[in-house]
Amino acid sequence: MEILISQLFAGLSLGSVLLLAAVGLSLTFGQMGVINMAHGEFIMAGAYTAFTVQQILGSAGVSLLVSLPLAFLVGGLLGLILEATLLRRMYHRPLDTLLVTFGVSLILQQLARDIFGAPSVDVRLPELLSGPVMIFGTPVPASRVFILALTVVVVAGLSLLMSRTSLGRRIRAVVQSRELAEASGISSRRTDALTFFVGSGLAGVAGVAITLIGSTSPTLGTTYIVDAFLVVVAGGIGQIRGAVIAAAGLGLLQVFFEFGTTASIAKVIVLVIVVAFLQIRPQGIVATRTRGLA
Amino acid sequence: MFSFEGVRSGYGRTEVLHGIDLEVPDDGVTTVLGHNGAGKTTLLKTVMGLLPVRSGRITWDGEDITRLSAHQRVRMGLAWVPQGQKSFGSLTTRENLLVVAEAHPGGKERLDGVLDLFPALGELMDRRAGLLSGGQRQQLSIARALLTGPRLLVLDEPSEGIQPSVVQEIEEKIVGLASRSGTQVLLAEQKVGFALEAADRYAVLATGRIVRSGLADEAAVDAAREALAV
Amino acid sequence: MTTTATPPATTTPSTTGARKLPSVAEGPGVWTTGPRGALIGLGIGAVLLLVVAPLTLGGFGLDLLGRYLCMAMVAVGIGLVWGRGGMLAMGQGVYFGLGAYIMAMHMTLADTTLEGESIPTFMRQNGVERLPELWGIVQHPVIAVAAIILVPTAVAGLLGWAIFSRRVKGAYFAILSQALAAAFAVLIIGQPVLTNGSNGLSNFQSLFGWDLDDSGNRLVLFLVVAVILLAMLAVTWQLYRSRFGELLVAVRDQEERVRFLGYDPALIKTVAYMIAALFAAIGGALFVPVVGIISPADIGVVPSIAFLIGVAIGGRATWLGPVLGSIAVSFAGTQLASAFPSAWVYLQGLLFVLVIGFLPGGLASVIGLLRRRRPEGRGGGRGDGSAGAPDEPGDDPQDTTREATEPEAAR
Amino acid sequence: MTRDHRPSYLEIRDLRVVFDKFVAVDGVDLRVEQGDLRFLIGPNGAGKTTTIDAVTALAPAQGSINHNGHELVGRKTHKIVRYGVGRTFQTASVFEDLTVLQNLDIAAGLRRRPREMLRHRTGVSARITEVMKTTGLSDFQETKAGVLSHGQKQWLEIGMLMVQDANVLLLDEPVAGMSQDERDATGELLRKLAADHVVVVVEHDMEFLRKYAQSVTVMAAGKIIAEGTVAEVQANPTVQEIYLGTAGTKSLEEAKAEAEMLGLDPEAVTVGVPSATEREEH
Amino acid sequence: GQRYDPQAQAAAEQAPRQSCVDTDGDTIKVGLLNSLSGTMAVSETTVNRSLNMAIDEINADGGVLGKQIEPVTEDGASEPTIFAERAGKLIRQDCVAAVFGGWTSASRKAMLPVFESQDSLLFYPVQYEGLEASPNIFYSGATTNQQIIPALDWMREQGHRKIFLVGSDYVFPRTANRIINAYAEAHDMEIVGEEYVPMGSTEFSTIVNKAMASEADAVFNTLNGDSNVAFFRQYNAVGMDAQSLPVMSVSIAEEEVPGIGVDNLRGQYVAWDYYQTVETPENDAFVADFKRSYGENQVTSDPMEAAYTSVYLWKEMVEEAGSFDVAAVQEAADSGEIAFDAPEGTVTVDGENQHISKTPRIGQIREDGLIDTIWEAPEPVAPDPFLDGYSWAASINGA
Ligand SMILES: Nc1ncnc2c1ncn2[C@@H]1O[C@H](COP(=O)(O)OP(=O)(O)OP(=O)(O)O)[C@@H](O)[C@H]1O
Ligand SMILES: Nc1ncnc2c1ncn2[C@@H]1O[C@H](COP(=O)(O)OP(=O)(O)OP(=O)(O)O)[C@@H](O)[C@H]1O
Ligand SMILES: NC(N)=O
Ligand SMILES: [Mg+2]
Ligand SMILES: [Mg+2]
Repeated sequence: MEILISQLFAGLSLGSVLLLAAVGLSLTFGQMGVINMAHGEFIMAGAYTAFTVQQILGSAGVSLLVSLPLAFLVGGLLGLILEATLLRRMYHRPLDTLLVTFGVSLILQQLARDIFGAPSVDVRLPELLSGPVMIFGTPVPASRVFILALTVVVVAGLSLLMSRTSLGRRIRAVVQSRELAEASGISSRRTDALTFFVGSGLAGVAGVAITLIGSTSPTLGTTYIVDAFLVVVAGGIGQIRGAVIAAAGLGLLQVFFEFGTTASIAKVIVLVIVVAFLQIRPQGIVATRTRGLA
Repeated sequence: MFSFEGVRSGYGRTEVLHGIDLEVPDDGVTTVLGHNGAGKTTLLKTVMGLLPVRSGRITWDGEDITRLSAHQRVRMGLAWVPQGQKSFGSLTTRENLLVVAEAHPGGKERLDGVLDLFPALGELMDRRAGLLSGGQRQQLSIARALLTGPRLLVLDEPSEGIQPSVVQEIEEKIVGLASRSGTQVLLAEQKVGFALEAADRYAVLATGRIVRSGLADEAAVDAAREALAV
Repeated sequence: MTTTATPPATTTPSTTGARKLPSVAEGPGVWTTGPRGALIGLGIGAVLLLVVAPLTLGGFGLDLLGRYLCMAMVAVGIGLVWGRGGMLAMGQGVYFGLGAYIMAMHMTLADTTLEGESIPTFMRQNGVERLPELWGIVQHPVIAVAAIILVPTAVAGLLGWAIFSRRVKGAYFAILSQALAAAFAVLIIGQPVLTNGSNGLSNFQSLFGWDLDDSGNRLVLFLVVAVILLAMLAVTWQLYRSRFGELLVAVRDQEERVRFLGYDPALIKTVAYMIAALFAAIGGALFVPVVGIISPADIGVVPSIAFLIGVAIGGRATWLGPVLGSIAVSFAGTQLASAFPSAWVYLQGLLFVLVIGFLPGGLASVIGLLRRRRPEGRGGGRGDGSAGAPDEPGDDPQDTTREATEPEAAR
Repeated sequence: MTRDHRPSYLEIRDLRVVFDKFVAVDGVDLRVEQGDLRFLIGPNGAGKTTTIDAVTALAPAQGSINHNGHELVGRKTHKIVRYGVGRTFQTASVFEDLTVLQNLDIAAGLRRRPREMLRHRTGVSARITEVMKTTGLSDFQETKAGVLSHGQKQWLEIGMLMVQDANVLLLDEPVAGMSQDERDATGELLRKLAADHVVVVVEHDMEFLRKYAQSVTVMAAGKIIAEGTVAEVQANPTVQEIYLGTAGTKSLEEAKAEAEMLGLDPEAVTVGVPSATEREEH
Repeated sequence: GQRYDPQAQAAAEQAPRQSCVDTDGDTIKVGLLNSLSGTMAVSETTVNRSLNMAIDEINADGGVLGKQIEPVTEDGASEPTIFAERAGKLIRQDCVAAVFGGWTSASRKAMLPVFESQDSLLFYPVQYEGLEASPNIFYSGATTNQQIIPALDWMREQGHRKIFLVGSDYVFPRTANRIINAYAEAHDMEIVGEEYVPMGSTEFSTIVNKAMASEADAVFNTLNGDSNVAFFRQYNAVGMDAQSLPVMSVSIAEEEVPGIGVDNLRGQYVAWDYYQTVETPENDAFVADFKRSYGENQVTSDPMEAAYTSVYLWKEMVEEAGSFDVAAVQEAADSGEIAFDAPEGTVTVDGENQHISKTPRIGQIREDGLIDTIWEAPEPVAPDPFLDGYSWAASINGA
């Protein structure tokens, strides 16, 4: 019983980590169609932001609170630069963005090595989050509970932004047809830049969260990027709702297969399941119908 | 007064417009006639600032807008109804209208008026534009343009794919707008009859050059037909 | 009937093209290379590889070049599926690995038998008493070779059909294939008893009975590799100019439309994907005797992506581009990497960024740019075509129906 | 083209197309035979395109669609095409990166053997040459379709249908964006094709319809509301009411009212203009 | 073409092939082959440093046979294939007399055939899973009976009976755990769980849950690299620590501690043959020199010390042989006379298996991230890569 609860929680919390890593992608990839492999390195940048802040401020608690917004800025700015210098000219070649940004990710990783060194660095946990908390009499990591909560807030915020606000409408409009948006008086450039800023900023936030559970090293991003994309694809590109379901699903599947078999086998099984699933729903969990030849 | 002076433009390395001189006075309807591939769409896109100008100037009321981006021009009062019933496919009809309305002062206010112009849209507010029929999208497209409260309305074959009765209405609306001082209309058309009926002035475009232009009087019809025949 | 004059077709690249992968007509001489051009190309290649290289390079140099050529085989296949078919296959390491591991298993067994053992040492050390069936199968050389050809192709066939017939494409496909590579590597590592895990298989003495230490044998091995690569090039050349080649491009640009001409796009894509898998597998199989080891590190996500860079640099849609690019990159890797390890990583990154970001046609398109003056110049330079005016119209008939939810829809 | 002497036909029985809750096509019965030149008209959103989509398996169809004895409902698109059903699209869609010739060649290739597929195209088949002439695209043989203008693309699409050797042609607004003489040329062409094809044309251009239609079916709100000769249909008051529209004062008042709503000066709106149909007469 | 024939091959071994090493000049080339880029760069860069330090020291007092050592550095890029290729380059193009380097067993396995077919020498400085003894490789790191088995003995003494195994999914942990299983069987200990995660994995909730549920009284950890960070984080996060459930790690050395965070490791146990805190005059010098060369905050660790030692061992062999010739050096080594007073204490080369005798030590991680020796073998333990001396291990070496 107890093990079931802690496993259930483990699955959800893994899901929440994946989702947090993927939510930015649902903007930059899902909305703008940019396959940003450097998203992982933006996450890494967020993690190192948390590290740096802690070096300066000392207190783990305070610096966590400071890091979250700051990492958003750092990730966002990196995104802005990438958008302005490279991606802007490539919106009509989505697949190519994948490779260009892969190159960028190589560079950012090496940069991190040269700046912070190859070994992973230690980001200390705030007292509050370092120990376990009891859920139904089962000890679960406080840090994970925090991440879960953070994810809920971020995702809820984002989906509101996209569906309810005029900014969200504008983003989706520009993504649909930059030409038409321009000719409707919307600056596609500014909107693109803004979208990418937000999406990349969210990666930064994810980075801070990940320092609470994992290691902070130059290769941090690579461990999450593939799964993050899987979440977006399985959820249905551009579908935040889908991404949530997919993330939770992947998390639970992984954790439960892992309990039965081994982590390696579980990883393989989960992937096979995703492929099989796309057989049933090629457009992902939440698909939008189109007409004509689209 | 909106005017082209020796404007050259095109796509990539393809030059399509080879030095266009054109003046669109401050009121009334000016029609650009031309065959397939004559360059009408290209001309209108150049007006909108969607295509880079290689040489020549575009001025509006004396102000040089050659280098302004499309959205800047729209802010100044240009509005575009593209050829081929384009719209924001994944947005609902409502969102299509809102997104434009929000981008323009007073846009929200115009919303009701525009909706009454196209009652058909009323029932489709929550359907994604990508799912609309061709004609429905065309109406949506004109509605969006009107929301910006344009001073110069640019239409690219607006009657294409529209049922006859609505075609009528559309011209009437165009005329209605045009006849109100201050709202110019620049219209690209192929159906000479329809075009000249609605127009005050016309210009005939052939392979990227203006080959004939003048007032849209009785004589014009034959003149234009003849110019087109070559 | 009257039609209005249009500007001479030859002055395209249009924005239409600019919104797409470099078009078929892009690659210098891809459509225009007649039999003669192709023969010349192959001829030069043959002389360089079969005569010049053996005479000028020492044993070590030849081994290196041999490795490059094996990589290049994968590149040829990627040129086909990605350059022509628009399928960004990011998991070719899987097929490379399948071919390589089958070959490695066979060679390990052969050595074991020659040395009078019953099972490979690593298995004994993993506490295995009798040979697993999976290994027994490939004991016979003929069966091994057959397996190298059939297994990866079959896997690609099943997988491809499953994916393409359900219209999974574009980014979906790219990411799936990448995840596949990841899973494959994990799987191999996770089966140490069967695959010797992360150590991979190495320490081979012989190939089909021939001593791999013997310099004469190594030369022959190299020549075989070279000939096979040239043969692959001949095949792709024919494919590219065949109707199948045209159809493939049609599918890439307008998959749905092709349906309405009565073809099944899934079939066309699957065939291309299978061919690419076969090439990759052969490359992998030859890689083993040439390099002397295959390990999961050679087949995971990163190596799979690394295969792409050469293709992109050479010119993905061109005939010779992928091979030349891939060889060039491998060479640069060996030369620079040891000289300045960290600088090389930066350079690799920059290559991706600069070539794909600013020269999507690859170096081949530079030739195109030079040719552009001439009216029949077939310029790649799509990149700058659109770079010139970022807000240039996506004059795309499908803008209206394309859904933001499928960035790929129109492509 | 038709592979047997019996006239080919397309017969649609009680066709329904439902999207989510929305019924786009609501029990349509339609039979078109070879030799007829059938026009399908109706208000925007009536369900014309959707009907064609249903025939070509692009929209979920219920009911029966029968072509020369083959049931099409439930078949895959490429299968349906192989039965000889071809269509064009409301927004022209050709292979923009391929030349006009390559476009036509691919369209013609449907029944090629695998071996031919792997061979290089040697020369241009007489059929294709002929079609390029009829569609006036001969000069553009090597032009990439992407740079053709709107109208030219439509022509190419028709050309592709012709070489594809389909015997059912479903044309969605084929003359949209064409000029007068091109319309006529197209009309003549369709007439020729109608002799040995089942041809269904969706159009909003009344003048064009009057000139070339042999019979007309009118759809509205997913149902068929009228069928007959041009004259009959035009005389039909419902059709006038919901589709053709009647010219004159009514629309003038509208115009004024609308000007009002737009915050314009209604007095500026002077005369109501005659309807498109009347206008083209002089 | 030459058919392959093992017998002939064996014969060929006797008559070593012509090497291109230049022994006439007043310098002698050696190759340093470590991963300076990629995932393993973390660990291998420091090894590369201590190798260079040793070479500088030796050159400073006269070099080897009067020749200055000239190191040629190559990057293994953390990829076995690259290691093999670069090894080939060092031997065939640069004509080095010996190569020092390699870390992962995969890299070693990849290089082994190169050194054997080219008949050259590799000095491999890392603790590993044993079951190997190539005449062309000298192993200066611990083999299993100098690290794993002592650790198990110690745990048994502490009264641990139920062990939970967690490791990265590659050869070292898997072999180590097979040994542990065999050991447990023979010593009435119980293995209550055995888990592997893919290299670099950072998700340990499930494994930690399993460990808690398993009623283990100790964890034996063969995780590699960054996975340790995530593991200990998540281990502590559910309130477990050295008191509630001690962890014995064999791949965490001084360098890794800061990255994992002392908070997470305080009081946990490790098994090596060397720690920075070891008290020998040689070590005081070693640590001091290293800090002087590479910075005060630099730490020293077992693989670094083993690498440093390996250069001196090569020097001893060459001087014993009076020649750089591979055969001669091997012969000198076979004498079993080659010894060196290393920072960890005196080590001796075993002529049989080319490993060296070392002194196993159990350590405990302390507040400042350094490691205290809490148990130490009375004298150096002779290497037994195939565990021939352990009856219970018969199943391991497959003999
Ligand atoms: N994206 C493009 N790239 C290159 N050339 C183009 C492009 N689009 C159009 N053209 C060329 O420009 C010329 C003019 O095209 P345009 O669309 O302006 O004609 P049009 O007058 O609008 O014709 P239609 O009445 O059919 O819409 C055409 O002949 C075409 O060849
Ligand atoms: N996939 C879909 N989901 C929801 N509604 C749809 C879908 N496709 C079409 N519709 C609706 O079905 C109705 C019929 O569309 P259709 O395109 O057939 O009209 P049409 O007769 O072709 O009109 P037009 O003459 O303007 O092209 C329209 O109201 C359209 O909005
Ligand atoms: N030898 C090791 N630790 O891989
Ligand atoms: Mg046009
Ligand atoms: Mg329609």
